Amino acid sequence: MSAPAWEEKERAELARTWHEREGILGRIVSVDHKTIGRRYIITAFGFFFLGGIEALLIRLQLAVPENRILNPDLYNQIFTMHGTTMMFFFAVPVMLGLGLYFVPLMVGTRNIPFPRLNAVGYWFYLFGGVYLYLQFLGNGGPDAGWFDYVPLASSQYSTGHRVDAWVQIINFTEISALIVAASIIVTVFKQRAPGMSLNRIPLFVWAMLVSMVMVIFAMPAVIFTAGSLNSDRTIGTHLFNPAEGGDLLLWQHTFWFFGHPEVYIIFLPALGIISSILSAFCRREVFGYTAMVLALVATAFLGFSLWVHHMFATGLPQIGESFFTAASLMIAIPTGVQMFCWVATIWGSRPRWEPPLLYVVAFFLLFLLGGMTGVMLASVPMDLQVHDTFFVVGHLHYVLIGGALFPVLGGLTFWFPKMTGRMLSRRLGFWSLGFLFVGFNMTFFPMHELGFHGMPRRVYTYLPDKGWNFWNLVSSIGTVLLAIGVVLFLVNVLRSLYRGARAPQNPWGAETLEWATESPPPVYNFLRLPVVASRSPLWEGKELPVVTGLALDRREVLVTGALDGAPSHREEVPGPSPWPFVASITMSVGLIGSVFNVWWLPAGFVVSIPPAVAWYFTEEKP
Amino acid sequence: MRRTAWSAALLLPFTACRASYSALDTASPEATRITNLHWLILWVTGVVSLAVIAALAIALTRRRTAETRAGEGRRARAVAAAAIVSTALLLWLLTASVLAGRAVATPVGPGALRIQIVGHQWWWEVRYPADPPSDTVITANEIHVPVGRAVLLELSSTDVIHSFWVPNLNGKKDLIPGRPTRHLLRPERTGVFEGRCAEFCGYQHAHMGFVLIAEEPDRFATWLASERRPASEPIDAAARHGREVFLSSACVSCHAIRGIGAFGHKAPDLTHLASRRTIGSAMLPNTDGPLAGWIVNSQHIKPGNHMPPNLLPADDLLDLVSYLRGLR
Amino acid sequence: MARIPTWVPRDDGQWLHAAKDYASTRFSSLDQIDARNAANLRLAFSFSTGVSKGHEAAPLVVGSTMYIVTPYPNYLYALRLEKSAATVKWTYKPNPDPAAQGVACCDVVNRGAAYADGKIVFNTLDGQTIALNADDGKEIWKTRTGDIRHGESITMAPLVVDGKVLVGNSGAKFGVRGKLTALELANGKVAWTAWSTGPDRDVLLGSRFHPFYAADRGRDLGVTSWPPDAWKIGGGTVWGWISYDPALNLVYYGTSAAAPWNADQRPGDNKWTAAIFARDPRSGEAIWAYQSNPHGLFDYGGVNENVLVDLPWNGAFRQVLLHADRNGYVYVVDRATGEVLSAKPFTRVTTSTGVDTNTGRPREVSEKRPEIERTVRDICPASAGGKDWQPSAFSPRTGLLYIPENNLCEDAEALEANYIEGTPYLGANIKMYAGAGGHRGALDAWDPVAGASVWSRKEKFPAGSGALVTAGDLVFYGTLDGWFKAVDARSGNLVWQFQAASGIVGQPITYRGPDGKQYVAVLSGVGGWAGLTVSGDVDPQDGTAAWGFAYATKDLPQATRKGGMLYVFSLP
Amino acid sequence: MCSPFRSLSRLRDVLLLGGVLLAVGPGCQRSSRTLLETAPMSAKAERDRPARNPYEDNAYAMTEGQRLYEWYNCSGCHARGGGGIGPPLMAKTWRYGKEPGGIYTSIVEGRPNGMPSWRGKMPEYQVWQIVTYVQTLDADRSIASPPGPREEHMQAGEGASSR
Repeated sequence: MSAPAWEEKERAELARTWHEREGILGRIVSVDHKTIGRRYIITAFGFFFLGGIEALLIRLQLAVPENRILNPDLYNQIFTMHGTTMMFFFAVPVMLGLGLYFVPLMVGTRNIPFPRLNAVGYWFYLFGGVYLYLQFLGNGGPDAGWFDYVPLASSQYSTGHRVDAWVQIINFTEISALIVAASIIVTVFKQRAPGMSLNRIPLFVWAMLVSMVMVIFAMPAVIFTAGSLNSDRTIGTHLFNPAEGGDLLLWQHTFWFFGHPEVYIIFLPALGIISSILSAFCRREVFGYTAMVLALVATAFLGFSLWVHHMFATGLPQIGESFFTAASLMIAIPTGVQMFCWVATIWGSRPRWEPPLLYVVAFFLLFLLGGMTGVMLASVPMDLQVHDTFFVVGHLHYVLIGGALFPVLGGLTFWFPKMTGRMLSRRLGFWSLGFLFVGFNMTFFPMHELGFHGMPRRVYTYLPDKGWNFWNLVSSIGTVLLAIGVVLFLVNVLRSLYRGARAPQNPWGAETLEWATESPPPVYNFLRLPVVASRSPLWEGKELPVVTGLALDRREVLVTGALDGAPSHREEVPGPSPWPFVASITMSVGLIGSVFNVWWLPAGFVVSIPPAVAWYFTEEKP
Repeated sequence: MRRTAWSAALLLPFTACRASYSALDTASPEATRITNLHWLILWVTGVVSLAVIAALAIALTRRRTAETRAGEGRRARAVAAAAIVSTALLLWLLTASVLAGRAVATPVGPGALRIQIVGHQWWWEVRYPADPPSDTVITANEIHVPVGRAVLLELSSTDVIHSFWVPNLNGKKDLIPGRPTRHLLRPERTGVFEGRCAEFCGYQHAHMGFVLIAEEPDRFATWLASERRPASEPIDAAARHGREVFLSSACVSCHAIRGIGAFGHKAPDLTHLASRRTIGSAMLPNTDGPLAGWIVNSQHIKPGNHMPPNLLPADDLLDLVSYLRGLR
Repeated sequence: MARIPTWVPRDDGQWLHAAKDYASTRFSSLDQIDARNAANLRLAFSFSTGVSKGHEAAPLVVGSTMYIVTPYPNYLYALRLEKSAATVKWTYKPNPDPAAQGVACCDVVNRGAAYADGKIVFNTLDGQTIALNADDGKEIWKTRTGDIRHGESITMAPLVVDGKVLVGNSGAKFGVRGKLTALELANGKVAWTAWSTGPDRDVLLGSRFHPFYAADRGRDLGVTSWPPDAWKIGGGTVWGWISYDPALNLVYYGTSAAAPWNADQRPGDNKWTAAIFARDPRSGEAIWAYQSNPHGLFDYGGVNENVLVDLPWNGAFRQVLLHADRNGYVYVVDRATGEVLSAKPFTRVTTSTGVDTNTGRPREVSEKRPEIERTVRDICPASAGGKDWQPSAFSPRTGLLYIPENNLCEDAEALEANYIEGTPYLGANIKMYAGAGGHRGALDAWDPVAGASVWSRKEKFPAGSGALVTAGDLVFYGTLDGWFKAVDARSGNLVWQFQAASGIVGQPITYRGPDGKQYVAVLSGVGGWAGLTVSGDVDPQDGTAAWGFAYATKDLPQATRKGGMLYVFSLP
Repeated sequence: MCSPFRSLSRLRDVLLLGGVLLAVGPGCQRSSRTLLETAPMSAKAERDRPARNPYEDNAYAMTEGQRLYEWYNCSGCHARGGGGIGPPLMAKTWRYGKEPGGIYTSIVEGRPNGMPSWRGKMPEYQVWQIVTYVQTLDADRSIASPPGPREEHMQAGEGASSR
């Protein structure tokens, strides 16, 4: 049935006001949170594939003892690039992308508050990754590990600009993370749909909010740490030079103060995704909403209190280390509460066996085993036996792939219809999950055994008589299966883009607001902003009440109160503009140039001021 | 013990292979204490995980029940109970871990044997300090310790961070430049244990191993006495010529052999090379072939290490090898 | 008040060896020039040596001939003193091996010759000792005692005692094992060799050896106080001054610091480096030895001169030796038994809080220990010492010891030293700078009885030359920037000064000329360790160049230039 | 119907942009390093040795050269370029000239006034690495060359050239 006339007119006018231009120029100037969110996800998966190839090369080299495919210099670059790519260029950005895309939709608003700043954030992330890989292709990739312990990473033992590249990309990725964090936090607090009080915010939005608050506190720590190494390496300060009063453990403390919160920044959004999937596929609100939210906040707080468990072997005082054992064990409690609440949610419900739910079940199995090894690593004496061995490699992949990649793939399968208007194939979904699960366990479970047998981390080869041959071969074969699983997922995505079934507004019958608009959502998200009366607006059964009165000829968003979501005033949001792109180009050139000559940094900064001013003041005429 | 047998059976599939060089094949009270802690944590967390998985499986397969307030209350109590139980278990594991930690920490007994270990990029310098200093023993990549006596290791590094680890004896401890650390070993049975560098330290981190030999106190004493003697005299003309080759080529710039005027300090001390089991920091057996191959081109075997290739004429090489093999 | 030993012969107006007399007093009883008329001193004649390195030698005057030895290539000139200008009687050119310049740690210097029994004996840089006929300069014998292949050179002035020529060696910074060799004056054959490290038979410690302190007693301490074999490259070279007491028939000399500088590489006392030895010149047997800096941390060697005096101590005159050591203390040691009577600091010392006279060991300050990966700051006195080799002078008329002092401190960081034969074996990173007060040198008048300084003249640059004191109550000394000064021995007031063409690091002497007038002579030509920024063209941008001295004397190139000139002054 | 690549033209644009960025790859010789070094120096090799330094301006050779400069005790005589027993290496003019072949000969042959000969004691590639490091000690040390190891701090002081 044709929509009523007024609706057609309003849609046309809104489309014209929030218009996004076509072509390369359109892409450059776009400020729509969905476009930037989608870009983050696609670029992140691009880097994920590059990281995957590096992982395959590593396993190929370690498949058999005394393998001569990669020499140590190349191997060191590859494993450092694998770690850096996965941590800084895939794990965090994919969560940022999901957050940018779905938080505005789930809280019922038209766009994020700082759209142009967000555009800059993405370009920084992209240019950082491109620069790192260009230097890697020029045999200049960083080669001192993804956490670059000093003095190996100092200019005396890591010569040339290899580690400088790593130091610079920290600035790029962490600035982009901070920008997205600022946008999401303000969106959640100030632009929620009317009626959406604090206890009606979807759990995924809570997870993103808490994760982004962690970003605000953690990222500056690593920017300081990388900046200090940068000044040590280029202008000759002595922050990490014990001879001149510097301290080597300063690096480990400040890096891991960021390092461990970083993995919780990656893990919390995954918890949010699982809550969304479970509530949708069990057709039931997640049990213990308050407990879940408090658990998220508790995980965030405790996340900052346990970084020293990476440093148990450095000879710190025994008493101090046991405090961090206690903190590391305590953080298992909030996550435990969340898992118990999820089981309680499923208990008595009739779950629908769809791929997203299977991803969640896989998460349960893998994360439980990851938690077990995590508890082992938390205890000081136990950690002294298995620290820096393949046991740790096994643990970190169980909690990162199990704890973050599986939920993200589940989330993508769950939200693919909303993002593209197409359904992913169920059969291919099961096949890819099967390969992923079997391949993953075959690759990473033997690593615990290798760890107990003394195989250290980051070795480019090993001698045949150590008893490691069999499990390394098994692990390498497992990687192939894992790769097949990933390729199947990619094939599923690409095939569904053109030949997937059309997706209705709410294919899974889920309850949150992103399902209250078309798939894919129009540029302005909602014709009229919805009004919320409960935690599951779409399960109310009746038509969603809407807000009227927002201007159609200006880009407006409704600003509501932080606690109860009562509407307070209308705010005009800046439109697309080329200047953020220009500013990011000049600033990136300045930062990258500073690797080769320090004076590029001030030059790049000064040249960025005009575009920054222009970005702030110019207004794009629709 | 009963528990170890049980859990061994449970985990048989992957502990089947040879356990000579493993943290689970313990040879010291510390390693045993840590392994027991491991089994405790494995059991406690294993049971919790299986319980959660079982609950999940039941939840997924049970038939749907109506939404009732009583059901809601039951589930709230179940979640609260699970949370409390898991907190209690974690507290138990915390106390077990702290107690084990205190047991394993380094008590400085007066009678401990002091060994100084200096980490270099990709080999281990080992010194047995003595009073008077002329009795100091300097060797490399091989550590002899008496059984039944505490051994206190004083660790330091001259370049990057390394980490000293003998899985069968105790946990690992970092060697940090400018920040000396201490480590304790208490071998309770004789044997040859392999050790390894466990902190990424550059090109040859993979081949920075060492051998630790725990032996009876009297055999240890005879080894120490033999290590104190200067290099043994070459027995035949070839060995004598080998010594000349050593003194005239690049070897003497880095290596030391006590007694013949080679005092290099940047590479392992070769005075008693032949008494060591391995060369190339526990990478190659200490026999003629590997030693010759190592001298001619160590870069092919350990690319990136600091020993340059030496293009020696064939007879010089053979004589040099025969001289070095004579350094008992 | 302290007095010169009775066996010192009456001054005959000549200058037969560097220290003037066996007691090394550098005191002359000529008094024609005194505080009143010194202002009229004027240049009598000068002579250019044709060499532009550090001229550390003391000219000798035998009868009416003056003999001077130049730095490498070690020319020896015999000058006829009859007429107003000096004319060359003969010249001897030893042509030492040019490669020796690569093993001379602190400039290619030579500290002078010695005259005995009609022969002039001197050493060359490449380790040869040569005896010439004093009249015609013909070579009588030549003996090589040092081998430059393992870094050994000779820079010291020999001393002839009882028919034996005592010669040491230099190169502790190259890991050279120190020794004192005695050659027969007649034919140059080696009579005996006393090593500074090693087993007792090498160090000639026999039954007559009775060291005063317990720590110095024991068998083969020269081996057991070192890590295995480290004594073979342990330093303790002998390149300083030798004194002789004919009454006790004992020869006194010091050994330099241990090698390498990084003390962590040589645990133990490192016997007998940085020690004072008393030996019987006939057989070389040691009678006593005292180690002033056991397990030395800052290259404080013990080679400085031992001035033999009789000192009133607790009411009676004790036969002592005064030794202004590089660690900043003036030691008063009983020269018969080796007991340390007193050790008072003559400059600011931060590395120790005093010397414990019960054990003879300095009480070390642990924070000042240089370590690998830790830079230690404000180490005073610097490695060059409160006083380096520049000899002090003692005047029986004032009873004061006139000490040319360095006022330098340093930052130091230990490194892992690697030994390669013929190359420096250091293991340290040093940067020296001016000590408290900003002046880098001084001339101290030290009262050995009271153990305190009576007066002190501050100098801009570190100590340049040795000191000379005369019966006219005048102290002559030269500075690094070329001033040759005479000050009143009692008050320290400047009486006369002369600007030489180049910095003065030589040793001033005075003699009675053929015309009966008193002449004062000194060699100028900047160099030595302190003068390397000029004589070695060292670039002060690198603060650690010349082992830290480049930073301390980075303004010397503006103050003076290279040169090589003999200046002789007299009253008009 | 909408997909991230609305039209084939959009796909072409993205690939074009990517291609441009890839072409700019630094690929500078600066970071290349060969681990399996050439055979050590033999008598014959020294006559036809390349006058040009095979490691010209290579960062790895510079740092290796610096380590060898310390290990072979060059710093004992030349300090960190300031000199002492040996002439200063930071000086504008050198007695035997500054071109790499000359420095190579000084190290291998030695010089009469005290520079020892390292023939047979040091493999050829290590000599070239030391030559590369020595060339960075030039008076106007450009900022591009790595600031060098920790002991650089000992030169800090009014006289030291700004780094």
